[in-house]
Amino acid sequence: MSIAIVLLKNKTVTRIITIGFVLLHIWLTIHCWINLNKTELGYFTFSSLGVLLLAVLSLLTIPTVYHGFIYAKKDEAKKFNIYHSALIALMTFMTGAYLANGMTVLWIFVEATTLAVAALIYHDRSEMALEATWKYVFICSTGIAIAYLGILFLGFIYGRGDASNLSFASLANIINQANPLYLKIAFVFVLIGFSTKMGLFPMHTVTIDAHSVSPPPISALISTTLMNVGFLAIFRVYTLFASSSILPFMNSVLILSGLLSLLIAAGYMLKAKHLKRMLAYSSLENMGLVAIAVGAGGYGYYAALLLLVLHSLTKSSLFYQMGQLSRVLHSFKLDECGRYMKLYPAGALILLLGMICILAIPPSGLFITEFMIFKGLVLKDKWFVLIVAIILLCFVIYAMSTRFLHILFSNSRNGNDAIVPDVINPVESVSQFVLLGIVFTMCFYQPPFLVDLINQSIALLPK
Amino acid sequence: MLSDIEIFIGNIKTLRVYFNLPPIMNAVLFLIILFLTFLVFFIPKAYKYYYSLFLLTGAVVLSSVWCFKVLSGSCQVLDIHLDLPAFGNSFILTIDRLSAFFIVVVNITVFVGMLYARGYLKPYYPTKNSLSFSVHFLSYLWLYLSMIMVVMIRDGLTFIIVWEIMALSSFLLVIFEAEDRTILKTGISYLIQMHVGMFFILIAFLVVGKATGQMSFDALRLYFSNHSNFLLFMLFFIGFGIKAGFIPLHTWLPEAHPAAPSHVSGVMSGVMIKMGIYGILRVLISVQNDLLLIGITILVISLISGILGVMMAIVQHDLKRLLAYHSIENIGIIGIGIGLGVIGLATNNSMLSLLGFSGGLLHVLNHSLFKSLLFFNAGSVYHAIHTRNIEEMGGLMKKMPYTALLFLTGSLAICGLPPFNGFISEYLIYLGMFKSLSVVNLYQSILILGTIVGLSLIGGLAIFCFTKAFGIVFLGEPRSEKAKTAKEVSHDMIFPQFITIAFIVIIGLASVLFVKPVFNIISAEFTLPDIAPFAITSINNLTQISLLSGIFVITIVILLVYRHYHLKSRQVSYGPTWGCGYTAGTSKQQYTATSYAYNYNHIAKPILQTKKMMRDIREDEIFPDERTFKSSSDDIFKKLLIDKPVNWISDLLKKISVMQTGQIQHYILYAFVYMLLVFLLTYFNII
Amino acid sequence: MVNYLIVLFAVTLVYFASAERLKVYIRLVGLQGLLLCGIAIFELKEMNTANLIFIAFESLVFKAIAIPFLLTRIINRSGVTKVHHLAMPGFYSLILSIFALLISVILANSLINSFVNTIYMAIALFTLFTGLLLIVIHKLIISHLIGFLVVENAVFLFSLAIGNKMPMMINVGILLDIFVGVLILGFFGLRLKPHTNELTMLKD
Amino acid sequence: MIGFVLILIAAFFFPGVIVRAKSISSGRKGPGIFQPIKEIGVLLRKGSVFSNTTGLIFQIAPAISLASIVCAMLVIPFANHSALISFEGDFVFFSYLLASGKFFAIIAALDTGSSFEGMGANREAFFSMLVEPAFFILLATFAMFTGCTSFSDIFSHFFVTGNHYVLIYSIIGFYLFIQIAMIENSRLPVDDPKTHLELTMIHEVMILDNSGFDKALIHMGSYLKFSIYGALMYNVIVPGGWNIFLQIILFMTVQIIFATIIGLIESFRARNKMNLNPKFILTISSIGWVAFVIILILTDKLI
Repeated sequence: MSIAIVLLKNKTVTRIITIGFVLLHIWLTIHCWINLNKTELGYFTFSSLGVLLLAVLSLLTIPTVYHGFIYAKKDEAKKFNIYHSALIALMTFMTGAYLANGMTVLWIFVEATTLAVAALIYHDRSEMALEATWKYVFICSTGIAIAYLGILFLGFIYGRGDASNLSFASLANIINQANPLYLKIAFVFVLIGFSTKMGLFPMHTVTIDAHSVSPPPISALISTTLMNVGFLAIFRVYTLFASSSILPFMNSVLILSGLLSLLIAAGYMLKAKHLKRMLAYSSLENMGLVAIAVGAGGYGYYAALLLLVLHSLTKSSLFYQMGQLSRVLHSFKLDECGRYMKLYPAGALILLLGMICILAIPPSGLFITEFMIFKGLVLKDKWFVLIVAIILLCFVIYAMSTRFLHILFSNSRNGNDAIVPDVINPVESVSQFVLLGIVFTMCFYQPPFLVDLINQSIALLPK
Repeated sequence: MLSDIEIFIGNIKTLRVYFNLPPIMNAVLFLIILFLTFLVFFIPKAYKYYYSLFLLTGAVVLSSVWCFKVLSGSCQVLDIHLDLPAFGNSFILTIDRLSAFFIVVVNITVFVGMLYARGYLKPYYPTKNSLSFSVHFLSYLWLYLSMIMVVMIRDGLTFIIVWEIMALSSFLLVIFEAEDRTILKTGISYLIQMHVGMFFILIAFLVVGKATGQMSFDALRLYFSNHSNFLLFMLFFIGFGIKAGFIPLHTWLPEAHPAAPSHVSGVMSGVMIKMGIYGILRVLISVQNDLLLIGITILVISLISGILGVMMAIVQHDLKRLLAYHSIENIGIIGIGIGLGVIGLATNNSMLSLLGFSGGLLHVLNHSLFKSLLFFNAGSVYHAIHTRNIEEMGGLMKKMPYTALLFLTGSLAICGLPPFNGFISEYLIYLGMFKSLSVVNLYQSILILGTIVGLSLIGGLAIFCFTKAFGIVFLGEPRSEKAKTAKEVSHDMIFPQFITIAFIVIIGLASVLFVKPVFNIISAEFTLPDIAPFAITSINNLTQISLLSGIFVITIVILLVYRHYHLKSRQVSYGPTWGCGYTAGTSKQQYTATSYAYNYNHIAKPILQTKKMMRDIREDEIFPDERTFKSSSDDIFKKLLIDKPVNWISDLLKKISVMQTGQIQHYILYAFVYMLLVFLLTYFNII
Repeated sequence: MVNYLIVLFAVTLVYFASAERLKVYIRLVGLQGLLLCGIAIFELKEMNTANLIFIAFESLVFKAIAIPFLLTRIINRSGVTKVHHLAMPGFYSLILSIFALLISVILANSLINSFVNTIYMAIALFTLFTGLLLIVIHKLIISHLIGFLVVENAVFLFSLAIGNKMPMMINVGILLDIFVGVLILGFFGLRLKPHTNELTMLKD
Repeated sequence: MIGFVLILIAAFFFPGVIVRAKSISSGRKGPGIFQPIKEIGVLLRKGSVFSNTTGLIFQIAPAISLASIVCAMLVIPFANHSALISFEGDFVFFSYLLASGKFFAIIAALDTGSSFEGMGANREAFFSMLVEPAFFILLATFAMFTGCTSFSDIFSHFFVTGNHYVLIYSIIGFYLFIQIAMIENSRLPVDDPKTHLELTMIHEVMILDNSGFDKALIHMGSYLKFSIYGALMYNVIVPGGWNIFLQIILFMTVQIIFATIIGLIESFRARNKMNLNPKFILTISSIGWVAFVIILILTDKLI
């Protein structure tokens, strides 16, 4: 389908095809949902975790495509088509990654996403875009190579001809008689490798660079669903090894990288000058929280998945808003932004609500997850982690709220009084309101189907 | 006294028949109000105020009905289940007497504040857009709703959520004039400190949850019965104390109150910080051992807060800042009452407990009244002359007589002078201390005598401070052009305050009416043995006080009337103030706020670190040119507790951000280093 | 026979650390391709022929011919011949690579496994480390590329180690090869100015 | 009731006695005992002059402060005849009532907008703030000693406890009451009413602008205050339960002695330096603490 777009030179056709794809995708999601835990085409299983993230993806496809149309309106047909074909490809690959039931297949799809993302980051053909793309591709492929080594180590412990695609089901049986050192190495490699995608320390760097140039709707995808892909990969391996003796090791490694991510995020946010980069760092912070949550175990698992979902919704809506903000203020530099409250009230409201959401201040649904993480930590008596995390979170809140609120209310330092904002119809922001609305509701009430999905996905893990 | 209370209740029971809603109706009405609040975004700008006023009135009436039900004893505890089909988990609002009392306190002030807001917000309509008004009103409504929910919710998680909603909405209210960067900064630091407090409470609850398996105030009793009480209580105390503003946890308070619009700072300082007190009381109800230690801790901290609070207040030049510091002082007084109560519990001195707790609780009500009143008037002054600096005011009493009289009443009340309400609560605390002096042992008697001294000192300092505030602001000659051209504010800012005044005077003159329910609450919440005799005697004392205050007022009236006719018959002439022969005095020669506090600063300098900014006259200067003098005092606690560590850590964190060098090899290096780190940690069995 | 090849391979790696000229690097890359091809043929005898041929062909075409060719073009375009801008003198890089060798041997020794030939393991780890080292201690983009190619070879070697057990692995590895060869070299290698070393517009 | 009347009577001659004592000790004949009262009469007959700066506060303040003092008299007992109105903790009310009177006096002074009177107001507020604790400590020790918390009960139980060391204690109480009275009425050594320079005055400078009726009220107030403290002292040193006439005579003698003491002090010692006053007042509070320790011994809490 995406190839078709590249071939066709017509914009409207592209639009139609894209919308068709969205509908298809939604249908696929529903299909997967209906026959949960079935295997199709040999390589795909509709596991509950995959379906959960898939649902998030297809929820986000609609606004992404919508804002994509608005964003790429002025581009000429070729660019427009490349953009959309890459977008569709990206979504397809991510879907594949979600549903893959074998390590290898998953890996292939992850690698493929890199290609698609590269095409999308490079959308505006500037020097910076080139640099960002180069870095992204290079680091990602290195990371992926490392991850591949991790998978190979899995292969070593496995080492039999049959079921050579390392499907999780077949691996699960033989984990116990494996040499723990292998498992440890495999896990560390996989963690480092996929941290490029998940945007977790140590390989978080490129995602952030990618954010500062990529089109807002794409950033929305990169920092939400793509990160989910990375998390999924790591989490699959984690679930696989959880039954073995190295569970504590994995937990501490995850907590380590989570804390480091928090630290780095807090450090950068205190100095961030570029709005989208700051949001990227907040993704880093949230992923750090996810890692800590998984490391905490117990309540943490549930919290991690819920956090993942809610963070996807919030962050994506914020990034869509960034798109509109750039149309109003013509800049992402914090010094050049200001008085947004006056220039585009609806957007300002989005920023305000989004800030409250992403900072996990009640009544944001993220607060519930944060709360459960702390609960998990307390139950495991990980006081040190708890305190450090809390302190860092306070600094994150300080940094982020300061910047956001200055954009909303006070005049910009460099004075953006001259600019003429193009008028945006508040209707364009409705989707963001809806997403944030969902997040706020989650604080008081999580729908049963969601709870079921999450519980099923963490059913294998030790309580 | 029980019989009296029976009668008292009897009177109310007759009223009760009017408000008999079926329980489900309560929930439904409440929820309807909750959801209607969000519609404020779609109301046209001009009507937003009336819409939210309408909603607020509805909520106030509803909650007052509940309080009536509980306080009138028709039902000990009122449970309201807010379970919706949509919401799986049902919130339960539990109203016992304590909650009911606090709801009453909240209702009065918030309602008056809303009425006052109409006049106060008028000038902002042209400049601000509709959204900011929607946000403002929505936050105001939610501040109110969250406050009454805070006192009604027992479940830990839900409590924390509404607790934080309260902080959030008040934050949004504070930054109403956020175009001003300083106000925005203040608001943010306020938000952060509230968040820190929330974390303390959260951890405390988690500890309880870990030990008992359920996180709620009801589980506390279970926890306290078999764990050390002091540590957990201190966790709660810090969490709630940040909200209440005990020194040294007060640092947000003198910043946030001046920044906020006056009706908001009135509500915040009047009732919102009392939520901290509520929390402490709610925890104290279930504390079982370590009582003496806890009581002494509270007492000492409160004494420090009281004395330092008013000491810092005296040297402030910003009117609202001054009032903010006075809130700290009054929180101190409340804390003294509570601390004494706890000590009473510890030593089975139920009389001390009764008087201490009731004094504290009644002072909560009183302070909410006069402090909001004072803040409203400070707002009116700000409206009239657009500055908060006392040194630029003066002579305003002639320009704005109503405001001046209201402010005067507030000042008298806050100084705890009869015949106003402040005296009653302080009297109860004094009485408790004096009565127990002869029965307690050596150490406690020393402690109590120290408290008496501290309390009397606080009283004296308060008088010092408010003679200064009132005298410099409203009396004498205008000290600036702004003050010369001041006008009285519009009536819709004046009249609402008379509701508050009415309460102040009634509590002052007919204190029994209010003290009895308070006694009721205390004896019901903290099961105190055989307190009936003490209660009765205290009630009699209060009647005597009312009598004497009545005589006082009457004497004044008689004297004034007599004076009036006396002066009629004599000839009365007017002239300039006696200037010791020097007749060409200007308004600059008056006593200023600084000079008024001069000799006080002399002895208070070591604590307050007042800084003077001036140039001395050199010898070779024959004709000295113009000189300026400026003095300021900064909050030592803020410097030590907030600024220094925060700057330190944030500098540390900023150093990290060199990592994003933009060079690929470094990025790969991180992976290397991380691998190495993990390897080493594993090798040395750290993880 | 296989072991000789592998040892030879290791030698090339050490040479990498000491070499200064890009031409040498490229030759080394090509040589490694050849070696890998040989190793593959000898190692995977008992695999079905088609797959074997495919793998051999792949490693020959891509690793030994296509990639060096592309690299040469890049160098000719940009006209850089020497690997200046070392982050540290070559001497140290040599020492580091020796260390890497030792570490990988020790590690491999502790990872003895019935399915895997330990020498494979050791050399593969060594290759991996060398590749990463190349990336870390060089500033030039082109050197980063070469470092990455070495990592590629490491992966390939690894997959060969268990190749006859699960050919799927090798194919996937090859997929990576193609992906990198085509995308990174063909697209960016030609588009970026590879002699530049300050791609540092994006940083905080 | 009887206490109330006696205090009123005492107030009539109290200031006269002071003046007389001073003049005799300085070798003059001096005016009659009732001269000050006559002056008040004169003031009452006169008209009033008001400053243009002043407003409502200035007009009502004197009346309020006098009213506060009069009401304060109501709780003062006489020996074991309890006061008109007596309840637990009435001395708290007593001191706060006086304080509210003082509050108005101070803001009235500030109302004139004169620098002198501002100064006086400031000093008045400052010193009375400092003296507040001393009074409370003293009363607290009384309460500890007798176990009662109202003037009437305290003084009726004061000597009942057969402990003979109580005399030491009553002397200390007497001394403290004198000092407190001095400060409250701003006499020497804290303040010199007869000083000629506004800069060194405290109380006098506050009322520079008052005239006629208001001034009369203020004077009455201060005279009443004197006799109130006199009554307190009497209660401290003279046991109740003696013959009533004897008591009345003793009461008057105590008042006269008090007045003479004031007169003598004022004629034989100089005023403190203004910035030494705080220290001086704090010494009184510390003596109060000494009294507290003595009580601890008397009540066998401190063995």
